[in-house]
Amino acid sequence: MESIDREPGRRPTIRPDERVTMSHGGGGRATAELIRRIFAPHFANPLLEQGHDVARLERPEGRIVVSTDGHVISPLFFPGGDIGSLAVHGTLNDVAMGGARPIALTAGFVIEEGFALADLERIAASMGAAARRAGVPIATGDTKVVERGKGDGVFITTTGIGVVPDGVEIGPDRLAAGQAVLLSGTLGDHGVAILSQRQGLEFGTTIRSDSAALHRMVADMVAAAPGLALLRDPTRGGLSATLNELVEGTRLGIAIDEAAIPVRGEVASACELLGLDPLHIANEGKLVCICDARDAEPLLAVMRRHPEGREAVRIGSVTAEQPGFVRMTTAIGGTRIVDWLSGEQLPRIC
Amino acid sequence: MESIDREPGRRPTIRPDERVTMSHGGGGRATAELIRRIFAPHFANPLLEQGHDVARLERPEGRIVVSTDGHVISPLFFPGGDIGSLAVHGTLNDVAMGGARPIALTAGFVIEEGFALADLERIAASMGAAARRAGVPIATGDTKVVERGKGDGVFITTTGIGVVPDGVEIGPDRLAAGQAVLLSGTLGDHGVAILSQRQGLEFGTTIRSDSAALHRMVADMVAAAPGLALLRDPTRGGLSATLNELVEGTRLGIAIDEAAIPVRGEVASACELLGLDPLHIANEGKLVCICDARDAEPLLAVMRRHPEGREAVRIGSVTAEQPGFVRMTTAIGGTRIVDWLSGEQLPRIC
Amino acid sequence: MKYVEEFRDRALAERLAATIRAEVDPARDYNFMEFCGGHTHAIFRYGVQDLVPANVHFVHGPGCPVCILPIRRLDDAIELVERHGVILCSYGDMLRVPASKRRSLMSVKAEGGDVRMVYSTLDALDVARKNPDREVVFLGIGFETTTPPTALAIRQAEIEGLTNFSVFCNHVLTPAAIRHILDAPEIDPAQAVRLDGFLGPSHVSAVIGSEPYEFLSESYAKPVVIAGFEPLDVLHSVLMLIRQVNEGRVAVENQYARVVTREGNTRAQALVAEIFERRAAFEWRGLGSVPDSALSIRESYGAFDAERRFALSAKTSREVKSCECPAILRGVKKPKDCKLFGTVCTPDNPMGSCMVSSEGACAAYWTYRRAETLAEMAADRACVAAGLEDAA
Amino acid sequence: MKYVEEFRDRALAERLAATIRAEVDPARDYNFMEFCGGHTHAIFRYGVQDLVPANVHFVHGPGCPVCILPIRRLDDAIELVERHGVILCSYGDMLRVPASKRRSLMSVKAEGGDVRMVYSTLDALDVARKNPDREVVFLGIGFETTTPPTALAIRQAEIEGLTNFSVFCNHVLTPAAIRHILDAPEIDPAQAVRLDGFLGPSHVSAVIGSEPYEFLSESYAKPVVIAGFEPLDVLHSVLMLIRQVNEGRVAVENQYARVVTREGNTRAQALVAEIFERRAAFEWRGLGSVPDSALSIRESYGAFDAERRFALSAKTSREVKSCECPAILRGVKKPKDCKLFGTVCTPDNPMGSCMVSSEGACAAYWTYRRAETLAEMAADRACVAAGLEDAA
Amino acid sequence: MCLAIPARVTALHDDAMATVSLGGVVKTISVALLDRVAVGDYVLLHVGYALHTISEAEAERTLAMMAEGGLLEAEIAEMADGAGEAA
Amino acid sequence: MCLAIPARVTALHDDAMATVSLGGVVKTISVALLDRVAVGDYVLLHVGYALHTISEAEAERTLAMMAEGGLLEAEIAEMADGAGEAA
Ligand code: SF4
Ligand code: SF4
Ligand SMILES: [Mg+2]
Ligand SMILES: [Mg+2]
Ligand SMILES: [Mg+2]
Ligand SMILES: [Mg+2]
Ligand SMILES: [Mg+2]
Ligand SMILES: [Mg+2]
Ligand SMILES: [Mg+2]
Ligand SMILES: [Mg+2]
Ligand SMILES: [Mg+2]
Ligand SMILES: [Mg+2]
Repeated sequence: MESIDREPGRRPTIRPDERVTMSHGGGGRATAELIRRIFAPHFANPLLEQGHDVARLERPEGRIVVSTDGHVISPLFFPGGDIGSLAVHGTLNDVAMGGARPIALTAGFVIEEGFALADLERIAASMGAAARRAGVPIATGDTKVVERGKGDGVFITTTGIGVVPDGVEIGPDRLAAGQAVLLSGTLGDHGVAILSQRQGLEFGTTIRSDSAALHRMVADMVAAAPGLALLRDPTRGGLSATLNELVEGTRLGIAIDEAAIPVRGEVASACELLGLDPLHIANEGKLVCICDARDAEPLLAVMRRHPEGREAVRIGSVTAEQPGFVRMTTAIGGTRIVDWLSGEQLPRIC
Repeated sequence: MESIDREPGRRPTIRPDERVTMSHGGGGRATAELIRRIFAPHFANPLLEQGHDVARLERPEGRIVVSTDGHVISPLFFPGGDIGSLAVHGTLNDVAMGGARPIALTAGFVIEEGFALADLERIAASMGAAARRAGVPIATGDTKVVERGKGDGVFITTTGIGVVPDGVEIGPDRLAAGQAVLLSGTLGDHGVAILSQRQGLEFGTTIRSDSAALHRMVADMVAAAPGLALLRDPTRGGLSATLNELVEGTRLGIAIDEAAIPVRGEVASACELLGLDPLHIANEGKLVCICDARDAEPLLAVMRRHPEGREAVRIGSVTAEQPGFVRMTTAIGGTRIVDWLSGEQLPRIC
Repeated sequence: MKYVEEFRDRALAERLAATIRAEVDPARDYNFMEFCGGHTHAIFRYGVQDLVPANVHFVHGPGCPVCILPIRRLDDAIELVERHGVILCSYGDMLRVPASKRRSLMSVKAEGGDVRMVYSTLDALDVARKNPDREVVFLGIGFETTTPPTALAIRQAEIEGLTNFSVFCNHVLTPAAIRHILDAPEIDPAQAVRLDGFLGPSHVSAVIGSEPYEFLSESYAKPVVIAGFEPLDVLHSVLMLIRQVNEGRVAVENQYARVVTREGNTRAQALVAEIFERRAAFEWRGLGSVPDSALSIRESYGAFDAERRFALSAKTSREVKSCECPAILRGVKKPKDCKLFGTVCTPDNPMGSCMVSSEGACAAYWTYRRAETLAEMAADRACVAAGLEDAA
Repeated sequence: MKYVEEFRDRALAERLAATIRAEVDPARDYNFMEFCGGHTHAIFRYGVQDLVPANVHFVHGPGCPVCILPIRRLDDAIELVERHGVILCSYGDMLRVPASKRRSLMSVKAEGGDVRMVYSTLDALDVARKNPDREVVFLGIGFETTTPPTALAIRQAEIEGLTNFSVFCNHVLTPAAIRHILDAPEIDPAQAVRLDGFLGPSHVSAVIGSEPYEFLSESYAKPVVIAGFEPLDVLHSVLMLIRQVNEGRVAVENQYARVVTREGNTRAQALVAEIFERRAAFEWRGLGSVPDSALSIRESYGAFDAERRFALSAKTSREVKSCECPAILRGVKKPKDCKLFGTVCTPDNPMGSCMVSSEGACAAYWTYRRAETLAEMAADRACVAAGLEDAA
Repeated sequence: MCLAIPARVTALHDDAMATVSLGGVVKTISVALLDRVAVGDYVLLHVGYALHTISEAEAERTLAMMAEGGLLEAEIAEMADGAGEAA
Repeated sequence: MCLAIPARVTALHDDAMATVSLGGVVKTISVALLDRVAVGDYVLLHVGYALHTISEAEAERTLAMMAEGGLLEAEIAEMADGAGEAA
């Protein structure tokens, strides 16, 4: 967005046959025009209107945190969202998982030659709306165009900047045996919504991605229990990756209860159909919170006041036993390890 | 890098036949392993070792700035650099162009299935080295894998965070007639080094990319002339895009002198060969500085003390005449507009 | 989901477990082989072991078609992609299985080979329709359950005249393998395990019926219970086996009566018989060459047979030397008996197919019971060390 | 670069300019047509206008093969890609030129058409070698300069038996076009411009020599100076033309003697003659159908002729209605006379080829002299408005 | 190799295809391997094909047996004779 | 259509190919269109092919003429006769 036009307003309509060409990535007037037509109107905010390649934020009150994520999802549009809103929510959530209040986002686009401008605008509109809803500006951005066959529609890398209030010290080093493990809601909705659209797997479902920004809920949680130990969003790799990352190679374990973990019926069914495990499936609007056991109920109460946390539950505890492992009591009362995924989860027939 | 291993050190060697597979992007153990083997050893720094998806920086002393850029260059390795060092320098420079001291970088990788792990490691090593030389840590990152044919080796989106000292107010609104336009060195080295490697255009040249981090030189410039009006790096689109962006639609013009603009002989020759204009060609280690005329000589003296600014010169002035245009006195003493590129610059035979 | 959740009910599970505890003879061991990887997976995923007494042992059989496919056949599939340039359509299960030289269909794809994951033979046919200029080969693997869909695909290809479609057939037959395991002479007698009964195949039986297992009770005097794949089905079937053992009965019982009949799906059987014929013998990993244990495509459908259509080179495919998959597939070793387990061999870097397939015993132990297994291995090593010290 | 930088020397330029200023007759106008787009580009890129007196006028001719290619031929090229599925190899110059319906080779590529930019016919041959299963068509455009490389490529393809290679030939001939412009009857006489001399083609002449222009002095009594493409060459040639005019002489003079001879490159001429033959007539944008003004591939090389090889449909290709390219290419209008210039038509959104090619007059005015041109246009509009007010 | 799950047939189409529902998830499958199938039937779905119908009566009976803590005494003799019965 | 630039031949290869240098930039081109060419010659390079050799003598003469402020008087008659001469 090196050159957001300083007089927005006049926005020519996008013709349905207009496509991104290599020219749009040349850095010349066509690039500026693309930005002016597609991004500027939807992202409009004072930071972006500084008209500079670099966005200047105010002096933050607290330590700053930063997080980045590339979004390469296919299909680009799916029930409950699209790559644009996802790229906003995903990074806002990563910042929020640091206990921080997000103050700005950046967006880097890698667009494949031939991509329909109308689709790009739809994505920009969705991003802009998600950022506005979240109250966090897209402060600066970048667009690159790659030749047809060297990309996949659009990739969006977003980076989020946040400010951590003093006194909040969240991090994996804060884990201790006896702490409670909370989950903000149902597992697998995002991944199943995506799979349902994937070529060759198509199935019908009413499941929508849970893609949502969690920072407002987190702000309330941090206010209610500033000493909470850890927040994580179980995205790619699902709950199993999130929990295993925390304990692998440490002196702590985690014990969870399969019966306590909320999974929607259709999500469970889709997983049975494809031979997948809901614990491995990506979520985009859920969080795991680890806190002192005595903070568990107050925090659940806070979470349940937010739409994103309405189904929040305690699913387990941090333990000193079986360090390095996540252990689960199964639906029938047996036990097993919850391993994390090896490689990507492939639909299977065995 | 959600899960940088907390015990680095043991690093299995990369076999030459190892390639990135979709598994490496699944978010499970293979992803963590990729990060542990390839990125962690080269990027090692305390921020990354927080082991959290979000990096926590210290409370900054000043306003913070942020900038982002996607890097999609082909070929990935070129004389004078590679996509890794370029991704570091490019974003450091954008931060520096805000008059800021860069304090952290983030890196988002989109890797094509089948990419050689050894090449990925080479890139990671180059990035790590560039970041260390610059004294700026890669605080956090992300890796995604896309199917073969849906990417182009590696794309890297970097975001930089910087701190602007109080009193420094750099921005396009600071331009005024009579200011001097300075250029830190020769034009076109990066673009020509890339073109020389491009399939179907191959030519031999000793030209190397000028890819370099400019923030140290900028720090000295800002210290010498805190009131300088503007800094820009003439990257994609070249000097012409940079200057046109500044004046288009404003009440100011810029006048430059072709004879004053340094261009290496081989760069000029390559441009003649391909019918390109050095003013449109990308640079990755140059800056344009706009400042009060009386600051021009002191600033040039500061610049020339740095290897990146050894050939710094004044190339022109901001004017009130022909507002909105960049005008150039040509080599033979005529005049013309310097337009910015329409679309990408294509080699031509006419 | 109806007919799924009911069979995962915790209260019912506890009730069945209590009955088992009450009925087992504590003075003896019960060794039951679950032939099917599907059972192996259910046992581990739900921790069924935790609900049965310690003297009831599950012996994991060779009923995972991914695990028993010789590495040579996978190398052949890779040759189809790399030398013959075909589009190879495969179920997701096969993609990460190690072939020779640390390769896999996944790595072949990463190197540019055109390998496509399909969910169904319906999708493979679609790939062939959409790529009329390319040869499209479906990698057919699986037991009797999975064969009829392959048969239908071949018939459909013939009807449509899809001349660019063929099948690389690796379909195998369950009863022959069970018989082979029980024909002791072919298995190292020192390693032989005394089996007290079988959890009989679940979905295989939906197709072939329970009748083909009757030789087990008749000729080998082994109790069999055809068992569903849900955890309660497993518990229930174990109880039924314990009762047969305790009562000295030997019969083929059918716990999975909601799906399995004595005769099975005769329509599917007829279709399979039309298109396939028995191979005289087929190599099973772990079992060696097993007579009458696999299918090939009949001459009359030879146009759709990738083995006839493409010349496949002779090759010497070698398994990883220390991999114990063969013994594990015969039920004579457990994953903890493999010294590569968990050190060199993990699901990220599998040395054998049993570490890849979600029905493989090594994968099951790793994924669901790693903590216990590693602890047992350490204990075993300590014993050995202690023994050596004692001896010294 | 030797033979380049010397001819861009500022001191020499000033000296030539001073001589020109001294020698021009201020009482008259000098209208010199630079036939070649290469001259147009040099004049604008270096601001040569600023060094000559106001009564020396450059009239821009049709010497830009991109600009004069009828839109129909480009639509044909697109049809080769989209209907015949060929790989179309093109010089970069053609990629952004507008075809019918706001399309271009660039947008066709963005939509998935296999259009590849090449720098040389050597590269196009390489594409054909590397894609033996695909038809590869080289889009041949250009004057006599660019034709020999196309001829060599066809000969090479024949030698190698590259049967998948062909050329869509649009090569055109310079002298025929100059003659056509001077044959006033075919051009609207009201618009006709009195030309006092020609800056003769530079690199075209390297191939065909200066002899083919002698008809200009002999039959049309027009001074000609074959002029190099560097800015000093242009200034020098202008001086030479001014001297001919002032002295009443009419001759073909050769300023570009370092490259151009009277006979040119006879080897290249012979090669072109072997492979190509003259078309009876060819449509030029702006000039209409011009006899003997283009080449086609001889029957004996017909296998390499894309026009013979692929059936191209009849099509009605239409130029943008208000685009003044045709009149500009004849030298009777200037870009400022086009009401689309700079408003609807810009290099990002070109309505005519003259706004795309870097040799096009509209692109030159836009890129190098936009400020002045827009100011002139505003002044013209003010005059018209004033005139109307006076009349009222 | 035999991942297969129960699905309810909600519509029958040409070419021996059918729409099924699995706990709300809707999928188009082939029923070409079945002799007969009706809307409302539960079938066992494997790799896109229905392999067999599911007997509701047998399912209930099995659940009832489990609830009794294993086999109903009355069942033993019957089961020993051979396989049960599916619709 | 006629972007062409002077390049110095630094090596001759088989198949009528040559290496040329343009102010330090090295490129492989075809010299198949030239009757004769030698290492050290300057040629006019267009789309990968040498179109003509460049006459150093004529170049010097032209520069000299320009330096004289146009044509040398002595040249006029000669030029009027026709074209100059290239090597
Ligand atoms: S652990 Fe690995 S190497 Fe050992 S038997 Fe299992 S698959 Fe083979
Ligand atoms: S400005 Fe555009 S529309 Fe007008 S003549 Fe030139 S090319 Fe044609
Ligand atoms: Mg992240
Ligand atoms: Mg994230
Ligand atoms: Mg996260
Ligand atoms: Mg940018
Ligand atoms: Mg693509
Ligand atoms: Mg940037
Ligand atoms: Mg940059
Ligand atoms: Mg990430
Ligand atoms: Mg690619
Ligand atoms: Mg920049």
